[in-house]
Amino acid sequence: MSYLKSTFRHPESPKNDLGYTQANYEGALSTLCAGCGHDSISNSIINACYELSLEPHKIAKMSGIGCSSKTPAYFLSNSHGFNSVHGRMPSVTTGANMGNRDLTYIGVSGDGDTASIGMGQFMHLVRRNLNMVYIVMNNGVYGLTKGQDSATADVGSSSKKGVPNMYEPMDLCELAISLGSGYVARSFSGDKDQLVPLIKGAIKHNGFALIDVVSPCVTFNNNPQSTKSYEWVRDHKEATGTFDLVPEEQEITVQNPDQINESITLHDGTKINLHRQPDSLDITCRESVLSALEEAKQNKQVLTGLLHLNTDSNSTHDILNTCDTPLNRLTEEDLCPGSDALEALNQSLR
Amino acid sequence: MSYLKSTFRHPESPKNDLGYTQANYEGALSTLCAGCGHDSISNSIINACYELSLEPHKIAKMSGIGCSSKTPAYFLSNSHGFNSVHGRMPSVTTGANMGNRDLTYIGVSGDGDTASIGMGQFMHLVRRNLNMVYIVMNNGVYGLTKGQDSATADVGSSSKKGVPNMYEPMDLCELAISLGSGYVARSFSGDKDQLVPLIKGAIKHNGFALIDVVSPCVTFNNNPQSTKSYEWVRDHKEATGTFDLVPEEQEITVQNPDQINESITLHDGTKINLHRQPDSLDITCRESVLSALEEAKQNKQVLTGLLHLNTDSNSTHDILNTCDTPLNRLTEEDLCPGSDALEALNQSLR
Amino acid sequence: MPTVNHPRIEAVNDFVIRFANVNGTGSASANNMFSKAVFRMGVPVSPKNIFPSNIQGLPTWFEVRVTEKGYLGSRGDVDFVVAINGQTLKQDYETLMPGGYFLYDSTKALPRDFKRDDIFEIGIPLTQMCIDNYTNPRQRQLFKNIIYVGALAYLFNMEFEVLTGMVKDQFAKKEKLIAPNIGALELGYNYAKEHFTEVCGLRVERRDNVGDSIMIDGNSATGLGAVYGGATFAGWYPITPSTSVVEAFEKYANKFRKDEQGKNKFAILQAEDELSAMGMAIGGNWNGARSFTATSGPGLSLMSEFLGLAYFAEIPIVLIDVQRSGPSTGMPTRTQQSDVISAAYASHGDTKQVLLIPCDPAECFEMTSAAFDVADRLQTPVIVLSDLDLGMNDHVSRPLKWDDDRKYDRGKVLTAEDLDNMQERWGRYKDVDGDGIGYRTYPGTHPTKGSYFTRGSSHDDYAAYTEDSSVYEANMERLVKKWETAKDVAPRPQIKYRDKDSKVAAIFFGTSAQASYEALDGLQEEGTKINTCRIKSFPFHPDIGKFIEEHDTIFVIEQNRDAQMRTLLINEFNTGTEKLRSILNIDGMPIRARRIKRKIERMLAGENVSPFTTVNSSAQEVEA
Amino acid sequence: MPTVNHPRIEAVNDFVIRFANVNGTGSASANNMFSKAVFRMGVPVSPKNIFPSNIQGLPTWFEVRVTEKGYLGSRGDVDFVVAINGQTLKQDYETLMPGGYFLYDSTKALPRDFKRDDIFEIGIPLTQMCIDNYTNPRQRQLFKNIIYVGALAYLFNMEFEVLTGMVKDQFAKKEKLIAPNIGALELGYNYAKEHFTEVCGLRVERRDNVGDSIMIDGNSATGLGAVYGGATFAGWYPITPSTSVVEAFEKYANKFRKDEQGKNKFAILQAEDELSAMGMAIGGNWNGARSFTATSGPGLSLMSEFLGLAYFAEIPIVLIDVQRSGPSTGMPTRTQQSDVISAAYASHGDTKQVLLIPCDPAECFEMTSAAFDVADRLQTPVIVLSDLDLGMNDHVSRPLKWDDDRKYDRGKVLTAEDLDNMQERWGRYKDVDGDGIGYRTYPGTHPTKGSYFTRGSSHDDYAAYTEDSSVYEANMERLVKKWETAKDVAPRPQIKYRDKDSKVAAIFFGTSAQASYEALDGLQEEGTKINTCRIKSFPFHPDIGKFIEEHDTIFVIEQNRDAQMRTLLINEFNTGTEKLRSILNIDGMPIRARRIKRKIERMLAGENVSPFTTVNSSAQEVEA
Ligand SMILES: Cc1ncc(C[n+]2csc(CCOP(=O)(O)OP(=O)(O)O)c2C)c(N)n1
Ligand SMILES: Cc1ncc(C[n+]2csc(CCOP(=O)(O)OP(=O)(O)O)c2C)c(N)n1
Ligand code: SF4
Ligand code: SF4
Ligand SMILES: [Mg+2]
Ligand SMILES: [Mg+2]
Repeated sequence: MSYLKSTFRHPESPKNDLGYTQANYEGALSTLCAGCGHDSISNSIINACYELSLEPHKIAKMSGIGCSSKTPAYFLSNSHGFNSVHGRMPSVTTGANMGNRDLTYIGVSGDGDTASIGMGQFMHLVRRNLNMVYIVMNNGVYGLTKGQDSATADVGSSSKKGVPNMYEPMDLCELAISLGSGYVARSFSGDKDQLVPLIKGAIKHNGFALIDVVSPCVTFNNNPQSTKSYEWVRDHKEATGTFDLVPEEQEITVQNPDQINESITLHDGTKINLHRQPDSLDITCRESVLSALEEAKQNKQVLTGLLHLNTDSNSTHDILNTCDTPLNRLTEEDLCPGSDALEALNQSLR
Repeated sequence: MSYLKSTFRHPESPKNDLGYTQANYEGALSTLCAGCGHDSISNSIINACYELSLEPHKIAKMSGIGCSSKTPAYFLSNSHGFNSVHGRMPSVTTGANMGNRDLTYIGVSGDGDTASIGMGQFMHLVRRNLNMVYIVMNNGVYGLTKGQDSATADVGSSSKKGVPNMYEPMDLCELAISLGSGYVARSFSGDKDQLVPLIKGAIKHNGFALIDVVSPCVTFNNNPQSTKSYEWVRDHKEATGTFDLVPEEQEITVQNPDQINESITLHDGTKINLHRQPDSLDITCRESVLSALEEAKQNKQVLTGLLHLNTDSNSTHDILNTCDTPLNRLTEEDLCPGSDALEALNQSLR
Repeated sequence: MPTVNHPRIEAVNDFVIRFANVNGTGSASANNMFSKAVFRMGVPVSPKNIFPSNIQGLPTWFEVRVTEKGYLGSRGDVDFVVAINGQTLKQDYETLMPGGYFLYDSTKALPRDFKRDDIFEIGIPLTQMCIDNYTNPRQRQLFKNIIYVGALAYLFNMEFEVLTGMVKDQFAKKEKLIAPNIGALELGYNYAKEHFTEVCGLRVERRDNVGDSIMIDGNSATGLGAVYGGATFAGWYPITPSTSVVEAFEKYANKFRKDEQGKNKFAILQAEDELSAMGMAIGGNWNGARSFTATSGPGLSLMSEFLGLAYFAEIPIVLIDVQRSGPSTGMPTRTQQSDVISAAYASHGDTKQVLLIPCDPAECFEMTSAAFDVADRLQTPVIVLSDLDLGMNDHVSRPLKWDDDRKYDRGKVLTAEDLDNMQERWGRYKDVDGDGIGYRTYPGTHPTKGSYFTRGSSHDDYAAYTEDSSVYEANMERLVKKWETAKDVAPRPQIKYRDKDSKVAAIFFGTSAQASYEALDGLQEEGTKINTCRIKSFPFHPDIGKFIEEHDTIFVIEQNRDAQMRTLLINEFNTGTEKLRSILNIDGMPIRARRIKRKIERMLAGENVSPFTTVNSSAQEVEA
Repeated sequence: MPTVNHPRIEAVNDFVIRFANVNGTGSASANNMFSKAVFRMGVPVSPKNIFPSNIQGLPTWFEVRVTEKGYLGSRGDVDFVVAINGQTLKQDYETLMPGGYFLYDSTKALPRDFKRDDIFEIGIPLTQMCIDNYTNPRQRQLFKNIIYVGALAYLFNMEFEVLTGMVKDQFAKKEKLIAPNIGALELGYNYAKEHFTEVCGLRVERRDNVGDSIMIDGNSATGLGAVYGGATFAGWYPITPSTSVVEAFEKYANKFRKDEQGKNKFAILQAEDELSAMGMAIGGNWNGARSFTATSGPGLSLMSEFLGLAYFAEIPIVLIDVQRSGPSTGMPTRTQQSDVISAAYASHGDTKQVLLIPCDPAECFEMTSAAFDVADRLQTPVIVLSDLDLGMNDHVSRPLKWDDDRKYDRGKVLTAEDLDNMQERWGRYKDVDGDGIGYRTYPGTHPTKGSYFTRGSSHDDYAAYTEDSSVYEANMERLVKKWETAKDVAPRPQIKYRDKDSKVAAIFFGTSAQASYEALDGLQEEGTKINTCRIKSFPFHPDIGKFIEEHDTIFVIEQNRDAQMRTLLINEFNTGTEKLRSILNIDGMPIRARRIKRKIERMLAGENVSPFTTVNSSAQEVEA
């Protein structure tokens, strides 16, 4: 069991714009293994929501089944959560989002939950461009069921069991990009500095945002032969660049404006300022990103950071032309055509 | 109802190496709509098997549910066929292949059957590199259930119903390539000259071979606004090149050897001689093929022909190190460890 | 015309006509026109479309029962055949009742081996007439159907203006099609008049027997019920015969549910499969937006895991299951009532699901709209069990009614205010009212109160994960209590006593009802009074138990092989194994009144007969 | 030591000890060592691992019943607690029986509010001893467990050499671990000897009561059964508690099934989900390679559509369902027998599936290997219904046996020769033998004969698609005939008469059997003789019907809420609603003998008690 929070809190903890302290974004005590990467990601989610000053109750936490899918219990206890069934978080989240477009949906899943049993739902979720943040806590193994192979394990990687994987891995970022997702990122549970802004950007993005986070399973897949171990990822991580997220209301004050290669405005006015090396990846071009991913794979690198950004896409509600009022707030008056309309209809059926 | 075969047959029909006429490869009368693209594909399958002189009973015809999935009844009536449930042909074929590695597996599916309900199974089938031919009869619509949207419909394309599709299409070839399939092709039901050799090559390939065949649905999706109509495809088709398939035993006699850009030897010694224009696509490089597909999409072209070829991959049985004898031929003697071994085991459990 | 050695069938407003066509040739709309014309003459009618699982070129039949008395179920037997399909000509010829009429396309003579001398052949050279009158091949195909409808109008002595009126209605927006269609009707009418005067003993005469009834298919009524019931979201996956439920929902929602900016006050997503469709419905309802899905057998099986989640996490859902012939893909375009057990006990573990079972379009409408109330009230899945016969065929039905004073029952939902006013600690699954139902909150209700964690794993009153045996057990028993509550919430059975003292009864449900009532009417005329109980929902109301107690012999009439409803009855009431006797129909056709009647007669006479109605006997005689 | 106002529990070879640990700390192997040591002293033992759905850091218990008489079910009540987990210390303290023993880590004193005066406290400073003796933190954690085992050896007066022997066996390949482990055992032994002489009234004495028994978990025996039964292919998806079935298959297949080139005479694929796993099993069996899959509740639900296909297309499959507590995700690491109905009637439409129900590891082995024969013979899915208790716990079991003369029964399969010799036209689904089972061919058998088209849609005798009502119906009735055949093919029930004249009986199955036999033995000692029928398969053999007829009161004992087996019984036999009385256990723990006994006593005394065993009463008394 690992402990996400210390029991002692300073009375003067800093507060965000809503007057909430970080504690207001925390959850129950984690029951994951001590050192599990998933707990760090939970912490990053807490930080991101705190820093963005989101109302906790306007967030919905969605998940499937797995160690990773348990984590929503360990953050944001003032948010409603839904721990559904294995691999089916996408459809439940889709329904939830259809029912209330005004919440922020943070879906958490595992690599087994997404890339195996959930693959079909995942692909179609991306295709519909549902407005949500989808975080894969990717440890390349089945944690909760004790160490079976996962479809994201790299060729040649082996878990504690010791049998190297021989099947082609599913690269969820590549898939999401080729299915038109406008916000695709990869990160590492151990790299909070990179992860927190990525989560914040994903929340602000209108449409489907994927963050595939390599998150070592200390119990079953943290051996040196595993490409999802702490050691391996630290040694092979390569970042696309960094970025700032500048909320609509705030002045742009960047330390080194020369480094800003591009500034992209999101749906709600928030800006993303990208900082990257000259000649590095153009993350707005999906073709070049796909090539870069393929290349990194061949070089045994884990390309992290924001991999692809395209703010110009219609989310599901846009496509469906749904009304602005969340559907769950419509009342009888809005919904029921009434007896006269029915009688007219009867008449047409005679 | 369309008629695949004429009732009159010349007694002197040509015979293949096995002494079979084309009639030996035919099936029952088709019950599809007259003009349905699927019937043409059935014919191409018949031709390919006839020309390759395959033993019909050494072929297994697998399918899911849909108009497309009905076709196995309309070809190769001397082969066993399995019309399973909607979207699940991949798993049934996987099991069948595990049970008997010596048959040739020809799977037929529709775009609904594969890209919607079957997406998860499809992806994992590709990933496992199961040795089989997977033909998608892709009409961009649900034929059998009367015209609903399919996930392969292009953005902006509309079927007879008249509502343009707004969701990102699933490009099955792109997916298969990025999941490591070594033989990926796209064709058009109306282009038998291209399709028959593609099927022959796919059969000869060791590992997973995908052929995505645009196959117009004359009843629900053959209107001019559809990018899966006869008209549209004829006008927007672009080929990667052509190729000959040269069986191991045969001498290489090519009409114009200058045109051969490359000659690739398959698993069983058969050669594929690729003919293509200078500067055209290098189909052996998966990165460049993916780019070409993305580009064609943007130019509203349908890139057809053999899109990707890589003979250097392990099929499922290779990975599993299964014995050469098909598992279904092993007998008690091969399988049962017997009473002595059991008694030794008992002893270790005391 | 050859002499016929059999008296002709004579009837006014009481006969069965069967059209044998090829699908994809436009026959359905012509046949519908005929059936609707009868209806507009004030005579109840019952059309059944018997179509193949295929798009074009295979045999399809359309059976129309003209029924002055308003028996809307299937009767059995055919009095008149319109045989347009060469593939089935022989079969259609053979199945006609002695004394019946055989209308065929006489452009080609009937084959030699067609030599029944007990039926009346009516040859009309339809193809030739089309060749003579039309040049366009598609017209030749379409008008062939209209011509025979015209001929029928003469043969049955129907009001020709009713038919021309229908043509005018149908082509109101394509006026130039009106004249040629009326022309085709006249061609047929005149040909029949010229060649077949006084041949036909069947008549359709104007009556005033349909009142304010309407004609509508069950699925349309269901879709409309979802609109009226306040459904705002449907996630679905196409499957015959449920597809038209969501299509109807879409049609009516588009009509009634646009806001001022022309935006939709509803959302529909075609899911990638049924698992996803059910997941979507769960998500929407979790958020408090009334959401539903529709499917048929294979989809129901695929939804099984999710149904267990909804049961255990207590999420309201409405699922419309339009049953077809199973198992597996079975006969996808044939009817059956064979998902009863899979629906009632859907999912692994100890689960029970609420079922509502409509028997006609009006009930499809009412029960679907009610289903959302029941689901919200009980916080559990509600499955509306319809079937292909009900869903896809037009039925004469009482008109649809809506009480504008009716308010949706959203069940126990706490608002922010409620939460602020609470004294006690709130627990999502706490049974404070003793009915087994807790209070829920929608996500986003209150900044600091009311959040909880929904899960399919074992949980305590506060929705927290638990592996504590007694907490788990108490929760499971609370669900049993809720099941008890459901008995009062779900629609009551319709119990009718023909004779308070009779010890013989019948129990049926859904589309088995109409034919059953008719069969029992027939028996009553012969002096056998059988009381009836039509089940409308599961769990069963205690009245059904009482009804079973009161009788000694109870026929349970259903359209499946394994007597599935009977199984539920004996399970739930723990009684009746000896007296509940099955009458089953599994051939994929709507159950027929004449067969039910004959079966009951034989069973009451003490014959030892198989519960099935046809096999082994169908060969011997032209059975009802 | 404080004075205790209660006589101490005294027993030789008959007590229950419960270890309370934290998971992930290596306690399971120490506890197993204790339990196996008892076994090696010739005394039957029954260990139950009660673990959380989590990997590390949560409470876990290990209950060992020492049972000279060989009652291997759960008894109920705890005589001795080893309390190593601070999180559950209080709870473990409370649940101990009066007169029992409480062994705890006395490095820290027990909290103030631990003041029972009816139990014996045995404080051993385990943590301190580890700190004193070991430096490495992992060693400190692991040896803590070994130390208390050593202490128990003293307290129960066990043969110390048995324990040291076990250490030597266990570390045969890591020899340098032997000495420190033995050292830890001695530490504990000596400490107890020094401080707690004559404190404990419980003893383990050598006996010769285990004969040639073995200790094995059900899943290992099942996996081994699949190897012996000739399974060559497994497609599966991980899920507790079934995962170890395929792991065992893999282990034994690797051991026994390599060919000369070191290649595998088997294949295993981890599928992407359960739908796929079942599809794979279907494909393999279709091709004639014996294939199987294993799952638990959620997977069973997901396989529902495919099970209908296999039923209707008549494809043999073996499915191992290791049941856990439902519904939905439920309590994934707790046991139950609650998939009975979902398994028996899996899939939409009219379907019935064959079940085999083992009650111990030997039967897991036998029934799994037999399942392949039954499936091939009947050409239908066969579901082996195991459960978590049976599958994941070690059980003392008679040794596994194999008759080398036994030949696999591959059912009705035609070879090329058969096909060449046939006179009549072959039809895949033709019932030539009158048992409802046709002859199949494997793909690739013959160049021109024997090919057919397998489908889930309606088909005729020749496997051709049909929508013909009577053909469909005849096929469905043939499947009923096959169901009759199944009654003779599946294992017969085990019926035991304690008194031929007794009118009281009990029916149970699977893991409910052991505790039931024990409870009934107890009742017999008190003069109540209850005859028993242990169900081993579904469909039921007619003997079970006869058994029901012979008795007036029949207790049906099962581990689910809805009396699912009872439901099947009254459905299939159409009788017994009044006399079949349920005894149910749903708390996720193996059903306990003492509770069954008490329940039956009260029911026979005419008390009106709920079928559930704990809720509402557990609070009042320390119930069995
Ligand atoms: C339908 C179903 N099948 C199988 C399982 C068992 N199961 C629980 S979690 C899990 C895999 C978890 O792997 P992953 O998603 O990678 O999460 P992790 O534990 O590694 O974070 C499986 C197979 C289940 N709960 N439901
Ligand atoms: C589980 C399940 N869901 C739905 C259906 C209904 N259904 C039959 S075919 C089909 C889609 C067919 O589309 P496609 O695969 O593109 O084949 P096509 O008819 O266009 O060739 C559907 C949804 C089904 N048979 N089973
Ligand atoms: S098993 Fe692995 S994934 Fe699960 S909690 Fe432990 S470290 Fe994390
Ligand atoms: S509906 Fe479309 S796909 Fe189906 S048979 Fe007709 S043309 Fe072909
Ligand atoms: Mg994982
Ligand atoms: Mg299609």
